[in-house]
Formats: sequence, structure tokens, C-alpha cells
Amino acid sequence: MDNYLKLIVESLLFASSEPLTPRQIRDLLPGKDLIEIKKVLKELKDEYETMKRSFLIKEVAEGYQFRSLPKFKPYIANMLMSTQSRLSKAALETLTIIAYKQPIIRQEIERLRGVEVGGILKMLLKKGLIRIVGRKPLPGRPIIYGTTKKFLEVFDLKDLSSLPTLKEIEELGDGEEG
Amino acid sequence: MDNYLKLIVESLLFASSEPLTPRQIRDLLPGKDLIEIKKVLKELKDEYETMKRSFLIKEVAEGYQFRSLPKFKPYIANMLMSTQSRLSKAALETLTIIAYKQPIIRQEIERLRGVEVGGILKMLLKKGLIRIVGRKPLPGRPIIYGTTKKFLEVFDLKDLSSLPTLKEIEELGDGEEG
Amino acid sequence: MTFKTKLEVFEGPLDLLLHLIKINEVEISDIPIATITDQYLEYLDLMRALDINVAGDFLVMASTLMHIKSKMLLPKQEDDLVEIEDPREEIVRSLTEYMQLKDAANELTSRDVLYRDVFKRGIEIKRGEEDIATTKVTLYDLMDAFKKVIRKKHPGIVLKFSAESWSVKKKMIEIIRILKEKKNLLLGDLFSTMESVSEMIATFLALLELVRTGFVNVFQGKESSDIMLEAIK
Repeated sequence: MDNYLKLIVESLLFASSEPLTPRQIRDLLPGKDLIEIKKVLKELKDEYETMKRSFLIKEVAEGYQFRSLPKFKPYIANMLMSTQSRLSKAALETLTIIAYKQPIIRQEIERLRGVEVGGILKMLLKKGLIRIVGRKPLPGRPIIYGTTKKFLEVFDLKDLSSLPTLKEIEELGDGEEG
Repeated sequence: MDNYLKLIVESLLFASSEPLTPRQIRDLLPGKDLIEIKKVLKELKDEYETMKRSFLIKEVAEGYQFRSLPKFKPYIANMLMSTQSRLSKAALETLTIIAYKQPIIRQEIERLRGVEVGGILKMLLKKGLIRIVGRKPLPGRPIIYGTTKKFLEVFDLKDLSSLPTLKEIEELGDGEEG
Repeated sequence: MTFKTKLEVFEGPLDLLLHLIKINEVEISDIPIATITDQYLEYLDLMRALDINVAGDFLVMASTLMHIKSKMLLPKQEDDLVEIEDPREEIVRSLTEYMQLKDAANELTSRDVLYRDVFKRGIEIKRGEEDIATTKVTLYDLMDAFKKVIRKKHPGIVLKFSAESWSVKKKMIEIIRILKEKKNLLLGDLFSTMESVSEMIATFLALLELVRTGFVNVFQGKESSDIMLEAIK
């Protein structure tokens, strides 16, 4: 095992504010191939799991990123004063619809939610959780929306296919929170 | 030795963008005293030195902070140059004007922005986000600018006509929070 | 009033419908449409009585419900009994779909959400010429920037713009002139007399250019944390 390569990769992950993909790392290290990089990443990930520190390496948004463990959240949130505004229920529902049904136009989102979503779309765009993908070849050429990499990052998803599947709903009563 | 306290302190250092002083850490952890915190910081610092990873905890003038080892600097610097292509606000404004108003000459951009844009145009050209389209049949034959294919790529646009119009953005209404 | 409910704020008509189905303890696939419709309308009345603005979306649903109700009341024709779709079908479909998505939304928030449950490294590395006022650009930023540019064109109510436009080149000369007189200067003092944003931007760009080209040195004083400027000879 090339320990120095491992440390280089670690230093990159540690210094990056975004998740890094194996490909991005490979491009930074001439002469190294993807297989090698992936192996090193896997080893690093395992190492941090065994070390039992307050943070570890997680696979998110198609890349790797250092993340603190959830149990330290009260202390860190306290320090950062958790200014990160939480998403409202309405915003979360809209975001979920976009995530599951993308590419999707506004009219379709509104049909599914039963309410107008203009303001929410703007807020989600501003937060970088959704993006404009293109326009639909329909009258008025409506804008098509999709989720961003940041969405994956924030919701701890490796890629879109790791979204939990939609459950078959048979009857009301269980599961519904109100 | 209180191992959990050590991990808490570590998680704070991990998530902070600024160095933390023992006093700051103490204030975040009710019931702990300064001596305890200082001891923990010292231990953490020693631990990372022994672990020989790509980063360690350094005592800088204002407190304690995770820092990567100098020998990994070239890789990190390289990464910051390539992965996080950040544009200054001024550059972004200029680029936007070109995107929406192309084909456009420099004088027109400067009229809109109210400031000189020579340096920014050069930088945008160098980054491959804009290109020279031609020259205008006016005195001095000013250069005409337009955006590139890379511009579309960077902003995740299918084509220029996918750029939302100002009106469409206004129509989304106010981004409500909550 | 045939039912009592505490006045909850419902996000939309589908939320209200789900709530009614829940308190009536009925199955979504077999909604007693007359009862639910009446309760739905009562709820809208209640909202109006309390002077709560009833959004158009709620009214659209009300008319859909009434339409279904009237269809259900029509005598069934023997021959097409098998063929005809249950009039409630459409609403059942959207309710089911909506519930699925609400469920998925709940599942999403139960994950380790970044900045809520877990945190990434908080480093902000300063570098090079684009040190300050940097943003990671998204398409939204692009549009936002455009809007700001357009607004700048029309003098706003708050911001006062002077008639002249600021040139970075002129500002560079001005900074050099000041630094020749004063040897060094606090960054804040450089901007203290400026009122217009465009002048500040021009000054700032001028300063960056001077630093980049090596005419001016920017440093932090030992005692104070203010940024100082000095001319390099």
C-alpha cells in the first residue's frame, strides 16, 4: 500500500469544502489511475471508521467527504449557532417532488401538491438545492427543474438512485404524521 | 482521561473555520473548566502528531486549528485552483451581462456596470467562459464578446435559450422562508 | 356544525382532505364523499369567518368535491355499471400520490442532514486575486447578479448614485496618491468616505489590481486585526 498516496488523498479531502470524486482526485495526481485512487479512498474510509474519532469519511453526492458524527451535533450546532435555516414542510415537499419526479415542470409540481409553488421554487433555487435544467417543448416553453449536487450533499445521498423508494400506500392511518 | 470530552473538542475544531481558543471552547461546554479544556487540547495535539496523518492540530496565535502539513500544500493548492472555480461578484456580473446581452461590445458592458471591465474580460476569456465573436463596424472596430460552450457547461445549461428570462424569475415571486 | 376541529393551518387542499379522512377514520379508497365534502366546505366557511384568506387552490378542490358528490348521486344505469369509473377515482389517485410524496419527504428529513445533524469541515481558504467577495456560482447567482445590474441602472430609493461612473484606473491612481502621502492606511478608512456601491466596487477592484501588480502591500497589524495598506517602493 502506497501510504504517501493515501496521505495526499486524505489531505485533499480534508482541505476541500466539497465532496471529491475519485475522478477529480485522479486528475490532480498525474500518473495515478482510477483504480488506485478508489482503493485508497476505500482504505481511508475504513481507517476512519476503525479509529473512532469525532468525524469520518462519508460517500455523498458521488464523492467523498469528511463529516462529523451525528452525536456531536448539539455542540457543533451551538458553536455555529445553527444559522442554517431549516426547510419548511411545504419546501421539503416541493423538493421531494422535484427529486422523485425530475425532470419536472412547475405545473406538474403544483398539480401534485395542490398548491402554488412559485415562491418556494425561487427559495430552493437560491439555496442551490434545485436547478433549471432546460425548457420543455410545450406552449410557453416552461422551465424544467431538477435537483443539484448540493441536494445530494445536504441529504446525505450518494446519488439519485439512492433515494429511498416511494412506498406503496394502501391506506391511511399508519405512517401519516399529519 | 475523559475521552468523550476529547472527541467533542475535536469535533468543534473539525467544524470551525476559525481557530478556537480554550476559552471559546469552555464557553460552549457548560460545566467544564479551562484547565480541563487546555489539557484535552494538548492531548489532541500530541495525538495527531503521533498519528502522522496529513494534517495536525496547530496552536496558532488565536487558538487551535486543524492544519494540513506543508508538504501537501502543492496538491491542495492545485485542487483549489481546479475544482472550486469561483468567480468574484464583479466577474459574475460581467459574465451575466454578456450572457443576456450578447453579442455585446465592451463599452456597452461598461455602461451597464458603471465600471471598467478590461481585467475581468481578460480573465473570463482566459477561463474560457467568453469568447471573441467578431468586431463591430464602428469607429475603432470594437471587439464583440459572446459566451462559450464551456459557459453552458459550467452553468449546466442545455443551450442559451434555456437561460430563464428576468420576467420568469420575477414571476416566481418572493422566496418564502419558514 | 357536524364536526369539530381545532383550526389548523393546512398547506393546501390535499392536506386538509387528508386530515378529514384521518379524523373520520375512513379508508382513502372508499371516501364517504358527501360527508367529507360537507366538512371540507364547513372548514372553508370557518376560515372565512375567522377572516383567513382562503387561497384559490382550496376553492378549486371544493368545486371538484361538489362535482364528484353530484356524480355519485346520479342514479346508476344498469348497463354501464361495470364500465364507469368511480367518480372518486381521480381524487383518490392524487391523494395517494400526495401521501407517497409526504412519506418520502419525511424519510428525507430523517436522514443525517448536512448542517443539521452532521457538519463538514468549515475551512475557508483565502487565495489569490479573487480572495474577497467570492461566491460559488450557480445559475441562480447569475440571474441574481443580472437583476442587480439592472436595478443599478435605475437609481434606487436607498442607494444614491452620483452621475459619474467610477473608473478603476482613476481609483488606482488615487490610492497610490494617498499612500504616498500617508505611508500606510487602514482598509476601512479607504472606504469610509464613499457613499456609492459602485465607487466601492471600483475602489476595491483598483486595490486588488494594485496588490496583484505589486504596487501595494496588504497586511494585518500586530495589535489590531484591521487590514493595513502600504505602498511598495
